[in-house]
Amino acid sequence: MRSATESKVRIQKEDFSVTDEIEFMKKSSRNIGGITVFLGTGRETSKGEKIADLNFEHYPQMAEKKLAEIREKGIADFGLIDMSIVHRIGHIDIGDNIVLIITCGEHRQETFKACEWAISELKRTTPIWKRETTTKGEVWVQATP
Amino acid sequence: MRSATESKVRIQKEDFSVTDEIEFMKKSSRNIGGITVFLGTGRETSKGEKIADLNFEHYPQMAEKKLAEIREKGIADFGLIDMSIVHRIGHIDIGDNIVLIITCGEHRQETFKACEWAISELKRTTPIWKRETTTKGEVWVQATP
Amino acid sequence: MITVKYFANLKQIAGKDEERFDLGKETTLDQVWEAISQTLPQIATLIKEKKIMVAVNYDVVSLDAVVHDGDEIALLPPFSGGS
Amino acid sequence: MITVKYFANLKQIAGKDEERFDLGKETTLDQVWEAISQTLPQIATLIKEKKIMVAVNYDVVSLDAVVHDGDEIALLPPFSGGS
Repeated sequence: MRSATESKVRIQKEDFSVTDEIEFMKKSSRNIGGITVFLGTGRETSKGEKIADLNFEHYPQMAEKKLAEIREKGIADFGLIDMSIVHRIGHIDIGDNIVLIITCGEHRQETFKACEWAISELKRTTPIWKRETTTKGEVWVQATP
Repeated sequence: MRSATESKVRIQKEDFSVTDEIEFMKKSSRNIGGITVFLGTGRETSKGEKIADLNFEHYPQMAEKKLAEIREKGIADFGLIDMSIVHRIGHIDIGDNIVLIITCGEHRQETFKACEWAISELKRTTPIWKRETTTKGEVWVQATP
Repeated sequence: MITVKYFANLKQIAGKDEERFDLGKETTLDQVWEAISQTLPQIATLIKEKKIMVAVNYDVVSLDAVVHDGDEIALLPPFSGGS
Repeated sequence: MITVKYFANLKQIAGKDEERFDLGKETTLDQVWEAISQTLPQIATLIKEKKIMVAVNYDVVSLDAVVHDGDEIALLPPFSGGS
């Protein structure tokens, strides 16, 4: 498991600990009052088809750059104290963690808005692709907004 | 630490593990694709005053009843797979966890909406009171929307 | 007997967690406030100024509700849970 | 030399991760597509149908961008990260 202390935007094969990632973010400030977390996980079915295998691939360097841009813009535009983003690549089991976004603020309102914006922005701008293998075969999934 | 497996709405003195609470919720279904978490934590300052002590008190039975109502209504109204709510009482240190709300759905949109609704609803309907001790003395905090 | 419970700052004002009143089989909240005002006029004033919500048996009720022998009445200052 | 990178289904179509072209000091993306279409007409078609985004040195650019010797061009099918 790669450590939460390495970087606030990461793409990695290893799983992450939500508790550790949150505790690391808490160190940013003693004035955090609200933390919103989005955790994307592997679902068993996709459009009615049972998933046999789930895999993520990314464009190294560009993907990390886009996550860093989302983090900086999110902190500035929503007045956050801090934000972190971790996305896993490679094989994912059903129920496993895929993506984690943590937004920290003095109050909760901005953390909800920023967290929802950040996951939409990640889907829109970050070069990561999902490959699903179902009974119908293997497909590279098209973006779902 | 009281265990995540005890109940999906709890009021307790002990801290909780966000990871354990999430993993417990994941057991509800193999079709969870999005999980939103709100975590409220103890801030160092309140209205510019430094906080020396933070304490929560609740009305037993009624508070648990209200949390159960929020959980049931949230699952039904937002079409969630599951929801859990844990609130701590007693003394809270700066940076410590106070409240945790987890909303699980097939997709992320409903989990964000439900989580934000649930924390507002908790503040509005659940008999829990915060007592802050600052340099100006001890105050029972009035609700902040 | 009905039980009246005090919370947060009301507990400090009342100097106690709860008290009991014998007001017969059925009565109104107004009569409960009347009974409270005998010893705790400050709390009766807060109720009249609507700075307190009232729950009977764990649900919030309107101030003209009827209460029965055995009910638990709670005087609830504005909530501040949730961070 | 410029480097062209293929991802996801494009990698499968191309049968490779990347290839290199020598197109001088400065050229246009149109000339890059022309070079790709020599061996991978399928991919050139996807580009013309705007089913692919293009990044130069890790930022998305418009399809009439100018590219320079040493640039890294990436052909990006629609993203699907984030769960």
